[in-house]
Amino acid sequence: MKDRIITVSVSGSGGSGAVTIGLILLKSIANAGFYGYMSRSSGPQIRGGESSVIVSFSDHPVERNADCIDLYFALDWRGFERFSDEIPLNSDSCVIFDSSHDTLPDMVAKTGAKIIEVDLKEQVKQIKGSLPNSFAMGILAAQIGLSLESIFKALQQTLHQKDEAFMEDTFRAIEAGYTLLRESPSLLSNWQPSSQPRWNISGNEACGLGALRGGIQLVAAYPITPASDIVEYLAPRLEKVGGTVLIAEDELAAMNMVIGGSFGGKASMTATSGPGISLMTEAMGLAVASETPALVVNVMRGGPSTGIPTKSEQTDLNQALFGMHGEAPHVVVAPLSIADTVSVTQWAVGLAEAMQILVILLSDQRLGQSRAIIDAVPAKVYGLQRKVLAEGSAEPYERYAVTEDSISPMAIPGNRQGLYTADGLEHTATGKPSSMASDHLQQLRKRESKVAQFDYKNEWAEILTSGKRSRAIVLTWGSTFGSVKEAVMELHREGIAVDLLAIRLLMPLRVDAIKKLCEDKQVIVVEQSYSGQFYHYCLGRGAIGASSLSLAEAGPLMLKKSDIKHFIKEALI
Amino acid sequence: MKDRIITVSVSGSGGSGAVTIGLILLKSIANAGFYGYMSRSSGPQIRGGESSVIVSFSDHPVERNADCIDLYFALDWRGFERFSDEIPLNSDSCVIFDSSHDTLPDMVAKTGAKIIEVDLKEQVKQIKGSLPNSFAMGILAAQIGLSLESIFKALQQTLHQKDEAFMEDTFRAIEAGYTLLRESPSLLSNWQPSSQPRWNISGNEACGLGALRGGIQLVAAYPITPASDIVEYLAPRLEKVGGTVLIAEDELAAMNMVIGGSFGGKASMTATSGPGISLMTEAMGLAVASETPALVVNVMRGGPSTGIPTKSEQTDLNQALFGMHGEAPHVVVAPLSIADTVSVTQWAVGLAEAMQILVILLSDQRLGQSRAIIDAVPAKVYGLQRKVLAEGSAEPYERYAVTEDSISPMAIPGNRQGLYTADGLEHTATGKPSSMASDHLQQLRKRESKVAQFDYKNEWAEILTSGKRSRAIVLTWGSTFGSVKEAVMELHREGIAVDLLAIRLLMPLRVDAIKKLCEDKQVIVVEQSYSGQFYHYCLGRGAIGASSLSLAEAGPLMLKKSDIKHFIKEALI
Amino acid sequence: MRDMTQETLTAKDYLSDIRPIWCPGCGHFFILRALAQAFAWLKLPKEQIGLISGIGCSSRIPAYINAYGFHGVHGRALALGTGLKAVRPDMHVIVAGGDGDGYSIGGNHFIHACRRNMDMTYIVMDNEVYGMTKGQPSPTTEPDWESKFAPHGTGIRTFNPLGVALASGASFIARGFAGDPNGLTKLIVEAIEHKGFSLVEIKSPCVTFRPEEKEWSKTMRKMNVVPTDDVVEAARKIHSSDGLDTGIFYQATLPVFEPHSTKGKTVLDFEKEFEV
Amino acid sequence: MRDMTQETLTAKDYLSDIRPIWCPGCGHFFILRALAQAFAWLKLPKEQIGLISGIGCSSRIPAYINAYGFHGVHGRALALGTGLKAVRPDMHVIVAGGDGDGYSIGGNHFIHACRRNMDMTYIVMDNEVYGMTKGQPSPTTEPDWESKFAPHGTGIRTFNPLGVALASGASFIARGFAGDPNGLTKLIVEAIEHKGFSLVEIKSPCVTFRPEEKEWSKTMRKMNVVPTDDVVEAARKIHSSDGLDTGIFYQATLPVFEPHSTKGKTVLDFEKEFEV
Ligand SMILES: Cc1ncc(C[n+]2csc(CCOP(=O)(O)OP(=O)(O)O)c2C)c(N)n1
Ligand SMILES: Cc1ncc(C[n+]2csc(CCOP(=O)(O)OP(=O)(O)O)c2C)c(N)n1
Ligand code: SF4
Ligand code: SF4
Ligand SMILES: [Mg+2]
Ligand SMILES: [Mg+2]
Repeated sequence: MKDRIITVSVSGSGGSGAVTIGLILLKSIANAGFYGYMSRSSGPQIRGGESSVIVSFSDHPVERNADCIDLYFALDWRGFERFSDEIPLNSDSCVIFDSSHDTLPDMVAKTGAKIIEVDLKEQVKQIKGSLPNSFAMGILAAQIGLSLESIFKALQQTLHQKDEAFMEDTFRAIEAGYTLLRESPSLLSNWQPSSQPRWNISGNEACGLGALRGGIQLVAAYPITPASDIVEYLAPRLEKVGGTVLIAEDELAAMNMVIGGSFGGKASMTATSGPGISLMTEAMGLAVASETPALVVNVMRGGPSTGIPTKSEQTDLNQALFGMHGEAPHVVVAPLSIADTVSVTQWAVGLAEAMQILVILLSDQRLGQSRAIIDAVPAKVYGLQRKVLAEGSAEPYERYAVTEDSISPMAIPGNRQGLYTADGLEHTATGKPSSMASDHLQQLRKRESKVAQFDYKNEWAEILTSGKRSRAIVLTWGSTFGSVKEAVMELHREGIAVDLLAIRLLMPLRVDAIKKLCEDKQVIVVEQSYSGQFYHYCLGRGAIGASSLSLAEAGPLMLKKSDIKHFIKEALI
Repeated sequence: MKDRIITVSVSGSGGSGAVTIGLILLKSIANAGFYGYMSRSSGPQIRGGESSVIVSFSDHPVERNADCIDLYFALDWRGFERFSDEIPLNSDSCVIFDSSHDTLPDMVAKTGAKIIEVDLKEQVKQIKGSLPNSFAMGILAAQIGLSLESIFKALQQTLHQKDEAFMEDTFRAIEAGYTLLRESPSLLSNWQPSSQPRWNISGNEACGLGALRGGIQLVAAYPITPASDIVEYLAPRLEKVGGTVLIAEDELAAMNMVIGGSFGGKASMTATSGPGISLMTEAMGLAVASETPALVVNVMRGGPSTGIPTKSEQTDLNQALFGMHGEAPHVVVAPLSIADTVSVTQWAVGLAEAMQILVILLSDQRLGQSRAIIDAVPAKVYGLQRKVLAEGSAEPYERYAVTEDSISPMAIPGNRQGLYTADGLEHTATGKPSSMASDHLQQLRKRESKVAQFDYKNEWAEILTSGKRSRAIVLTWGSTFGSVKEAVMELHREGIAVDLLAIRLLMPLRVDAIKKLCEDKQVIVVEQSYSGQFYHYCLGRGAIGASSLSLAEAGPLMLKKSDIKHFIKEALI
Repeated sequence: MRDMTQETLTAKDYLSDIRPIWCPGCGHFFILRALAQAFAWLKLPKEQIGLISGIGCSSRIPAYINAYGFHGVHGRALALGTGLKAVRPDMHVIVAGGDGDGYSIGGNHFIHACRRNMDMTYIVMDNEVYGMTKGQPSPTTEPDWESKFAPHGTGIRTFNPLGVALASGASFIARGFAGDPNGLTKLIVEAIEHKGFSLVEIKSPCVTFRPEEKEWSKTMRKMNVVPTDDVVEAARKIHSSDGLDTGIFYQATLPVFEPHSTKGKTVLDFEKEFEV
Repeated sequence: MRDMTQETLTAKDYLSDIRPIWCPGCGHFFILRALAQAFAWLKLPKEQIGLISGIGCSSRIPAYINAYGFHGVHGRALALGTGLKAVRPDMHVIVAGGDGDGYSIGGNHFIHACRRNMDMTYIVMDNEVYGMTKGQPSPTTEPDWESKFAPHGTGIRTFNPLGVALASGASFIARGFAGDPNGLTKLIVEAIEHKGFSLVEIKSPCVTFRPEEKEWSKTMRKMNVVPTDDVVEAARKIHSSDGLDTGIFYQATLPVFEPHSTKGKTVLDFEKEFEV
């Protein structure tokens, strides 16, 4: 494999079969000392519908799938046409399928992939109590070059609840599958296993962990795909560190509960997706106006409206930046990878607390529901805390006092000296409602300046330079980073000098810093949207110039590394 | 008066006294054959709080108040400091106040205005049954130079419900006031009365009338300041032309009711303000995705959050453009004046119907709650209609068929050939839910292109050129137009060539046309916002270049003509 | 209401050719069938039916019925239906959805639709769980049902839809069971025929996330409730039922909201009001 | 609950120095007074009171009370209060607002707060109108009250807050009258002392937009209701009341929702779960 990534896909209509195989493959890879990444996709059916996974392996951390599938196992072909565009095959691919109940679809034959038929029905007959998926598992393991041992271990870790006799049969079936296509070469040859401490973690779990590290004490939420996993991760854990999960009747309640909890002195958050954000908009504005810290996580899915709930897109950016009425300065951040999600979420909690502000964290279905084997992410110390009114402070207390950093000490209920009424009406420094132009201007300025003058340190972006003088720089954000990074690194290997600027702090945009990095370079903005939301945003802030180029592609398919490379090369001609 | 505008202000804390005087002055001016404009401002008190009006008169249509007050009558000084910044006085001003219970505030004395004290208590004693406000009315009429006859007529039109004896006393009091300060010169000398048919109309009424002309059949709304007047105007009228007003339990319901009504085949709308828009965001996205025509009127007030509910600002622009999640192409329009509101609302209904799209109309408190004497606005013929599936059409019916203009014939329930399910999920051309990338792209493209390729004719903007080659062009939108226009016209009179481009069609922005108009000119973007929302938007779309200048001022005070002039002149140095 | 001039349509004619995404054995299948049966029995012209829903497994139902349909957003179906009915009183407006859609996020529209008492029918396919989002507790879920969202159960008593509907002003209130096709069809027919807002709350097992609900076929009582038009008596019945009784709990003749709408003026008449 | 160690505070001490924006004679003044009286009687430490509201004339009340307050957005006060109570069970959470705020736009949070039955008090200052926005009909407005929004009246029956609260699961349900300061103070005291969700629905005349409500001082009956803890009996009382009776209609001991929250683990424990 040119860039030492092996990409395997499994699909089928039998419910979770494909996903289970994927999970076990990923664990096996981890057991074997490698890294891996698994994305998943499923149709609208809750059970029995088609689903597919793509698992990539490498000997270095990897958080994207390759442009093309090396090895594809079709448990069956039912519903294949509905997700075929998500499983890119070509003449380098190898396709294995169960010929016992299906024939090869034309569209697959046309790809020129190498085709291997196996009759799993026949196999199942040989070993009593066995299931077709176990043979598939064995076949895949052999093709990849994974040891039977690592597979068995992964299986035990995954299916610990199943009974022994069943395990026995399953092992035998896997073993049979393992030896079935003996002739095939192992893909894994010459790889160096890692001895680093590594984690097996999904993006949504990473978000939950980051929230715990950040000190979140209240999560109020209403279920929605693909964000619910965050709440499901936190529900049994947060309560064990003294926190609380509230199930809200709707998203309007969830967001207001968050504000209530935060007003009570506890770091609070919610997690949702586009439709939920739309319902939270009014209360998010209240957090801004009343200067109550709040973290809102948006795991983006395809839009508009209900859109494509189970698939990924980066199209809620505009809403995150500009969704509230009035002038509502706030912070928008986005992690670049699963590993990054841990830290960025922790950082986001800190930013909300330290600035008494609304922070929106933009993740997406691809980031959130994918799972990866990554290096363990050490906890960071950001030193971000709420500026709280000390007990026994001198009175009178001014809740919205204009201070040097525009952040006013916040009184926590229970403090005798801090009685005040938080308000979403415009107010004076003490919090008294006012509709005077001068008070409005004072508080608008204060709210804007606390965000503008804050020191975001180096966290605001990830910068990758070629070492040489680059003629171009690629700007990107969020989950698109994975593909863009691989593309840029491949260009570096080809001797083409291109810089990469991946922005975590989307609002406020570090305009001056970006301008400086882009100076004299062809700017290329890459994102997963139809209209180029990120591009137009950077342009509108004056961070990039009119000659900048936009590579924007609608979801749900991941942008291909090769397309990005091609686009950059064209731009450099 | 240099530009033939007389500006008179009245304030007081006694509830609606000031407003009534203002309304009568406006009517008198109309009776006298002139034009006028009245803006109003009140504090949070529902009754008994301070309120003020500013009435401007002219012999040509006028829709703004002058930068400075010519004549100011303070019925009392209570609460004056809370709205003093809205009543700009200088040494050219004349201030009259009732000295019987108050003394002159320092801050007024300092303006250098000419001060006239009257003891209204003493006056009231002279005429039994009289009220202080009647004397004030008479004094003002005399100062302005209005005939007693036009005042009496206006009074009869306004207070028709009051009894005769009361009217008698009131007339006598006005007459007494009229003769009280005999020496003062009449401001109205040499003006030419108009014989044009004219209207006395508020911006919110203008919106209601435009909706009626556009053929609106359903209004669903929840009360909110400053938008409720639109519904209150329509409630007794719409039902008399076969339409319906639904009072919704909240804004979420209102917006969904609109969609339901529109799905049923009737042009439907709602009217609200920022907080309501925030709650409608999700359903607005449904209108976009399901391609159901809908008109949403936002009468903007000060934000963020509850903000300043009774005062004006242009800061919901970002939200109107970018508030929905996902890629949600839609249309945003804004009228430039009260007169313009009639036509733009009618146009907006037509655009929604013709494109099967969500249209957001941005008005604001200043436009909506001000009242003016304007030339009657003739009804327009836009020729915009819903493309409806004919009865008896050939089956199968494709609700979301891709057509040349990207607008698909819509079946109206009751049509046997058109059975379909509207959907906010991504769908195929027939409306069947689909999460495939190819269907998504097809429908994204269709929804975007129907808006992008539509012919908006000349309605998209108002263009004012100096006739000469201009070195600068001012871009503006909405209620700010009034002051900008006066500023530009004054510059023209001073021989300075500046163009003015006032944009009605905010989305989709006519980028090419704007670029062409701005070519080789210094661009100046004027708006009432803190952060320069309109400026950044134009920049982000590439409509204006990086050297463009932004004049953005936070609400609620109106931008001053003189400040705008000054800014333009500075830019031209 | 039964239209005798219509060509004779069978239940099958009311079913579209889109295959439901539902899990095999899901209770929603039976409700779909019963709805089609009811339409056939009433001979409703397909083009005069407006079937409106929100989001959820249950809310997918409009696509499976051959009529006019709107698959709206989560929790707002009743508002959408209200808008439709207001401008198109000639349409048969049927709103359908799940317990999450209707009683959790849609709760406000639920109580206000009951109160408004417009002539429409609301069918709630209640499986006491959020099916579509994979098994979170809904308002009708028992307080001790353990799930990922609520590892110890919610600790919150179940929502009583019939009681709330009664207190809110609905004029027809019934409970049905997906496992009793005949009874269910009858309830839906009566609900549609009722003049005013009719609620048909239907217990519908979610075999995937609440497999224990399959037991309902043994425990639910079939059409054992005797209707009353007395509010206090209905309240007694509803509050003392263990949730397993089915039938019409309350049916009364109450003022039906119909928006005022006449003709006779033109816009020109209103323009005159502005003349000075 | 009455804290005897506290310094003695009078009602006046609980009033802030911000002058209410209310119209002279508005019923809300009396409720403000009664609330302060109740706080004084209970000797609640000011810093332990969280007074939460939405938007409306009534919802302005937190600014007038010397305590911790939150003037939130329209209709969401109960949700905000729920969040506060969840993380700060030590606080006395009092939510207050108007009939529009609570029963119209806030209806969903109303029924779910009743159901959740957390230990907090909800005070509704019901003037049967939207005061702040100048006189539109609210859910409690009679169907034939004519206004600019509804020139022929709404034609919709009035909302029955007590009935809906009962059906939704509230454990303390009372009606009070602004014109009966003593009775009202007593009701508020009992509501705050009650363990669980307590609703105090208070008739409060809007002298500006509903001047006819001044008549209430003649028609409302003072504290004539005898409490019960039986749901069916309470339903009977509520549904047969003409709306002029005051007192506690229902009070019962029901499970109070308190979120699970323990300590004992650290984040490090959870990190281990990810190790391969
Ligand atoms: C605003 C919004 N919030 C959340 C969701 C996610 N969501 C989709 S369906 C559903 C619940 C479905 O439950 P129910 O209505 O009971 O229907 P069922 O699937 O059980 O039939 C939820 C929470 C959404 N689509 N929109
Ligand atoms: C989302 C939203 N919608 C509408 C409004 C406008 N609004 C402010 S107060 C109010 C109603 C107030 O009525 P009520 O709650 O009964 O209080 P009252 O003024 O009668 O005491 C409304 C509709 C708003 N502020 N926010
Ligand atoms: S998840 Fe439950 S409700 Fe949804 S289709 Fe499956 S069985 Fe039915
Ligand atoms: S408008 Fe009515 S509710 Fe509001 S302050 Fe005045 S009297 Fe009270
Ligand atoms: Mg359900
Ligand atoms: Mg009220």
